[in-house]
Amino acid sequence: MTEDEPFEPVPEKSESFGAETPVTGKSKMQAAWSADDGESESSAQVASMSQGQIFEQIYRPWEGTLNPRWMRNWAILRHHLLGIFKKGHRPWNIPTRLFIFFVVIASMTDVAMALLFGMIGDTTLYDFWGVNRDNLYAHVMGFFPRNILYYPIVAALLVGGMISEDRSHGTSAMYFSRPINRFDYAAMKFLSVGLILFFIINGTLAIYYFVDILVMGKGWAWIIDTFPMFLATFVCGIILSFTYTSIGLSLSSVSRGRFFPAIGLIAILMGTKAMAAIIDSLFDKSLLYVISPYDAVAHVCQALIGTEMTYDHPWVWSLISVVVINGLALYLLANRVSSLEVTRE
Amino acid sequence: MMPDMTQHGKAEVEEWKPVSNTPVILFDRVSKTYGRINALGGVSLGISGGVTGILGMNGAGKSTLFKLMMGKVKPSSGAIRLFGTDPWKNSAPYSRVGFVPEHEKLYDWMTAFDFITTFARLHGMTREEASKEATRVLSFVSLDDVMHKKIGQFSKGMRQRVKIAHALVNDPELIILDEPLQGCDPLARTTIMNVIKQLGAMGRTVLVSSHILHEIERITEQIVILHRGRVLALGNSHAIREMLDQHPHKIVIDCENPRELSKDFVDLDEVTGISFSNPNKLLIETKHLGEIHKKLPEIIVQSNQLVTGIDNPDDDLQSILMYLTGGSL
Amino acid sequence: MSTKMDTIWSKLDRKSTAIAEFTMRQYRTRISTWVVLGAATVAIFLMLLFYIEAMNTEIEAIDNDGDGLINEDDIDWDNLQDGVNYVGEDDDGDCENLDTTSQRDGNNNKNECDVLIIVDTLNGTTYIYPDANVDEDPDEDKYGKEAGHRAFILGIGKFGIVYLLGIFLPLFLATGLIREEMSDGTIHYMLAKPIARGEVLLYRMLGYIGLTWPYILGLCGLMCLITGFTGPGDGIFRWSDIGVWMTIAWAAMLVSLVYGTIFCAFGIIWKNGVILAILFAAWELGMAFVAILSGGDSPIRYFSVIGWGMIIVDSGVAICWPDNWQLIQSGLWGGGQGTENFLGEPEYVPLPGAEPLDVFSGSPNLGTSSWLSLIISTLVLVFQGIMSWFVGQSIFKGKEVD
Amino acid sequence: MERELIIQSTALTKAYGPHVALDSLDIKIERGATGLLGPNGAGKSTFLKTILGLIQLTSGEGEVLGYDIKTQGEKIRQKIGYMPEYDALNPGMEAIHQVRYSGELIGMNPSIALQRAHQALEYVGLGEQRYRKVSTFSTGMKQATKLACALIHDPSLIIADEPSNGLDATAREFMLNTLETTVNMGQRSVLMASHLMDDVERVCDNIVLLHKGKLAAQGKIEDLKAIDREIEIHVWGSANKMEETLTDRGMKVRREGRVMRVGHTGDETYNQILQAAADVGTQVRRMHDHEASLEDLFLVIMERLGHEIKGSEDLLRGV
Repeated sequence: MTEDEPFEPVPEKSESFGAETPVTGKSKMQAAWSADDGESESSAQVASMSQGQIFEQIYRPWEGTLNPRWMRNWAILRHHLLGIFKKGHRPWNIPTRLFIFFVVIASMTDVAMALLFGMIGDTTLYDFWGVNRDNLYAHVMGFFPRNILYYPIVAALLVGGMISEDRSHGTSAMYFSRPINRFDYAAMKFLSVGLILFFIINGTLAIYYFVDILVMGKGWAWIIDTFPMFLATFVCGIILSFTYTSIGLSLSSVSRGRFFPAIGLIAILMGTKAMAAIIDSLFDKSLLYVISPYDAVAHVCQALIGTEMTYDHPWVWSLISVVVINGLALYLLANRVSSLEVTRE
Repeated sequence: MMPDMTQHGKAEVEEWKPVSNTPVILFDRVSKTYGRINALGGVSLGISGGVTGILGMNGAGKSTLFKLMMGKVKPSSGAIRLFGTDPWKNSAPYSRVGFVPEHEKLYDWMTAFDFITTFARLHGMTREEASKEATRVLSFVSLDDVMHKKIGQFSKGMRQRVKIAHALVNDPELIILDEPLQGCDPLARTTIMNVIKQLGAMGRTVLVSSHILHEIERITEQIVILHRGRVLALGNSHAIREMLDQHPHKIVIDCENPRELSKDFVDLDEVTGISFSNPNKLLIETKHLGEIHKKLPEIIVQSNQLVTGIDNPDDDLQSILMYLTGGSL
Repeated sequence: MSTKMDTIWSKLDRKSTAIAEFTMRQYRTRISTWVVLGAATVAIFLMLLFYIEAMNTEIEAIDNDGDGLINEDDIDWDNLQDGVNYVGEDDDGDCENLDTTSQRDGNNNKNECDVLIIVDTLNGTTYIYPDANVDEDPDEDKYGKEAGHRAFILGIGKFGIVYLLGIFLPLFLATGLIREEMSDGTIHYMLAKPIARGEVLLYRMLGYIGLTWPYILGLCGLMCLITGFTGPGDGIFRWSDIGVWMTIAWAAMLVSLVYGTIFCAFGIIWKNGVILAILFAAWELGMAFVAILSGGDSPIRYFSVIGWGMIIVDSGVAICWPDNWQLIQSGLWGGGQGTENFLGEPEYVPLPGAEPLDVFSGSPNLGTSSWLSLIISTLVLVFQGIMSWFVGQSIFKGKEVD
Repeated sequence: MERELIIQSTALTKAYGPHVALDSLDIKIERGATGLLGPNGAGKSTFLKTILGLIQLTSGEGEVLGYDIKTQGEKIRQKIGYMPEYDALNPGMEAIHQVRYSGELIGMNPSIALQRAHQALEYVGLGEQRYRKVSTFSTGMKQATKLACALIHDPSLIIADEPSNGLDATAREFMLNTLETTVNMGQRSVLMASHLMDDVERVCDNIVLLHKGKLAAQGKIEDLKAIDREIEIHVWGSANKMEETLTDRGMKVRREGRVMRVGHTGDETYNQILQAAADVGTQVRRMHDHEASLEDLFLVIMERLGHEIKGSEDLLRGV
């Protein structure tokens, strides 16, 4: 026992207080001392606690008009989109932001290559990288690495906590106790993920196309020639973002964790693709590709852009498949969002 | 008196024996820091027997204290002993411990009975023993009529009782309850308080933490006060109050004629001050509350005055906490 | 009953089965478990449909030698005996009818009207030298069905079951075994009991195995039955496939156990352990491709889990289908018709099914007998599992749980 | 203050399948502070969701702030500040932005919302900590942030679900003070659900007590309290003997530990008690008229309804 005890050890038995306290167990309190040997830096503990603040608490009323529905929705959208760049909005985690940055850079390799070889004037290599039908298709729908390493992973990271985190943090209460209906909520969440994907895919596509025009000094004839292709590819980018978003968000709405939707999305995209590829290589039948969201979209895009078809079945089947997959996902999403609890689950 | 602090309990569960002649819980100069935050700084205490309330504000170190006891976190320095054994990386002492965590989460998909039997088997019971014990503890917390219902259907109070029951299944000597009353309605609260008191009466060592001081007052008078990671006081709350000599005790007596009544007190040595805060109140200040109170009924009866109230306005946990923490309440 | 047995069983029955049973019931109550298992089953059976259709479709016969007759001289790859590398039988007798001995023994191996197969041990290439007009017009349907059947089993077995199932089941089911309890706060109930954390991890894994192993066994058993009855062959059931399916199931079970333990440990280490798990899965995907496509030649696969799983399957194939490599080679040779490439080497037109079978087959290549490599790779996987449990439990032990 | 009704409902019923969560409630809530009480699972949260216009009623009608709860849910939610019971904050966001965003969700302009967020956080006592992340907050600060989120648009009615849950004495005191200030100074109404009767008693004038989806009591707290006079004493030493002595002298004694309640039969009771204490030699540390607290009231009402809640079976949600 040290010298600077703040109080005396309590006697072993509290007999002095004869009253039969509710506690009738053998009340023994031993070894009651504050064992500061005087060496530890006791100063470290003093400053932190906020003492009861002395300030005048004044209720300030606010008389203002509230904006209509579309402004509220804009606020949700802004909250999610700006969170990628700025503090004070939805805090996307660092790995997600870094990966988005990486993907934006990495998906512009074709821009860099086209520029490089265009500048050097190496026509063979420029033809290999420059804007043409196949390269436009490849910018959006190329499987390796874009649709295995870039876009699906971005979609998985974005979609992971989108709705499920609202469920686990209880922030869904913040939306639904305010004048925001479930449709708006789901639609804005959808739009935010879709837009981020759209900006990554179609943004870089547009850069690719227009940089080629500007730097290479392409003429009107070339532009008239290629612009329909570019538009078709642009539409393909939208279909791709839409499909990934709808599958991912529906997974996010059924789960409470952040990881099930992410793994689920990757599993669906890669698993169906792998299955179809096994069947294709074994029996030379491409039909199973209709269940793979990536391949269904790719097939439709091949038809739209007009590149060589790599699938044997008619592309309309893939179109139907794209519609069905999106329909199912959106149905699941709508169904789950309408049954979201107001409080934390 | 002090147990052997060099002992590192590495023994198997079956071979593990509590060290005799030590307090059930012993903290020796335990500190715990999280990064730069000092959660506990040099806490020493020993507790055996009875119900003990752990008090302190949010962030005072209560939950860190419990986590250290339950081997969830490692002390930055110092030694912790449960029945004389270090609980970090050694779960052997928990065969004699029942722990009720603060978390509300329970396995909603299980029935109360299944939940308790499953966790009873982790104490090394066979299926038969486990189901026998489960039935016993569930009736102890009076949930025997619903024990085959899913926990997900239970209300908060019932869930708390399930948690308490699960902690009691091994007939523990030490029961630790972290905020057992939080979120319960008054009915459930009364039931749980009675259960806790009963456990104390059975001679178990029970630790209870709560934010609500008067709840603790209703359960026990044996308290530990933590503040900013330090033990400020420990023992019987009234005894602690008595030790706080620098704050004279106040006795307020409601009567018709306080000035008249005060004359009987002026002569007493123990009285350090008398004042009249209000025409019908007599305020006596003293450093020896017990002495005054011993004489008080006699004096009043002899004075023939109608006294309608006696109060020690600062002999409660709220005041103790306030005095000890330097008025930050 | 000896009391010793009694105590061992009842001791186990207390803690281990309590947690394992609890874990399995927890799985049972989660919808996600059923979604994952259901989706996997549906996917496998969807692929099975394509297989059944292929098995019931006649492969069009081609007149490979252009003599107007079809399939008149089939490949006799099933004549292979161990150590004998000449096979082939002149079914239509057009070799026997040749006049001179030198014509009848074009490959100069002193055997008339046979096929000489030489394996170059340096680069593993197989050369096929037939005597004239031997096995020159094989039966495409017979060959294609057999090869297609084997390729399906290996393709679905190696990639579908051992890799995809083996990695996605643990990804969904094992990553959260401890982590989810930690983030829910329910781990406090388990850790406040007189049980070591390493044991908790072990028994949780036991519960995980209790769910996944029967599932894998059931799935493989069902597949074995269906393909065994549907597949080509003279008998009513293809008995030799059973061994291959057994090794596929065994590999998938071991692989999912090792992945499960690793992912569970990732979950303990970091709250975003899934990211580590996905990175690891990507590495394993690469290794799966290396192991499958290199046919068992690449030593880098030893630094993976899936590589050893593939060795188990390859050993099983080597044991149960000893004629498999010859089936591939003769199919790739396809009767010897084809053109010469610019190096002067013949490029044969392969028979249907030969190429996929070639892709999905491999050899254990451990330099030992097939049985020994089966045992070695099993031991390696078990060792990997034990090591990851050990690492996981020592991290778990020192983990501060909030 | 005029007796203006902010919430009224007639025969409000909500059933989930066969389970009736709210059973024809006729509730009238006046301006000011009202406590919403009831045992766990009595239907409080369902009632709150109903008045937020979030769930479809099975039958009955209701009005909140003059808007119909069936059709004008969106209008109602613009006028209400809701403070949920559980965590409802994104731990990765700074308090100020969290509050600002909650204002934007109501429909405030971003710049105005930011300005109001500063005010609201100042008001709930988080002026200093407003740029800190929510994840670093203590329970009390989180509760205060939630309150700031609810107050940002200056709602006419604040619904606080368990506002003092998990708070220590300081934070609780502050929270209750803030709610009181909001009612008294800001002239706003507060509907507060809580299990801590002391808190309700401090802040609220009126209560609504639900039990198993039915209205068990509503009205002013004072009117509802039964007046059954008892003298409460805290004794110190020889409690058993004291109890015996008091009983022997013909007094009604209820005892729990060192606390006893003695039936009040007249002013002489005080002296009788003290006389007994003097005779026994026990110390009477406290003696005062026992005023029934809201908690007693709650327990009494529950006891009256108690024929139905003997077993825990009846307390089960659902079923």
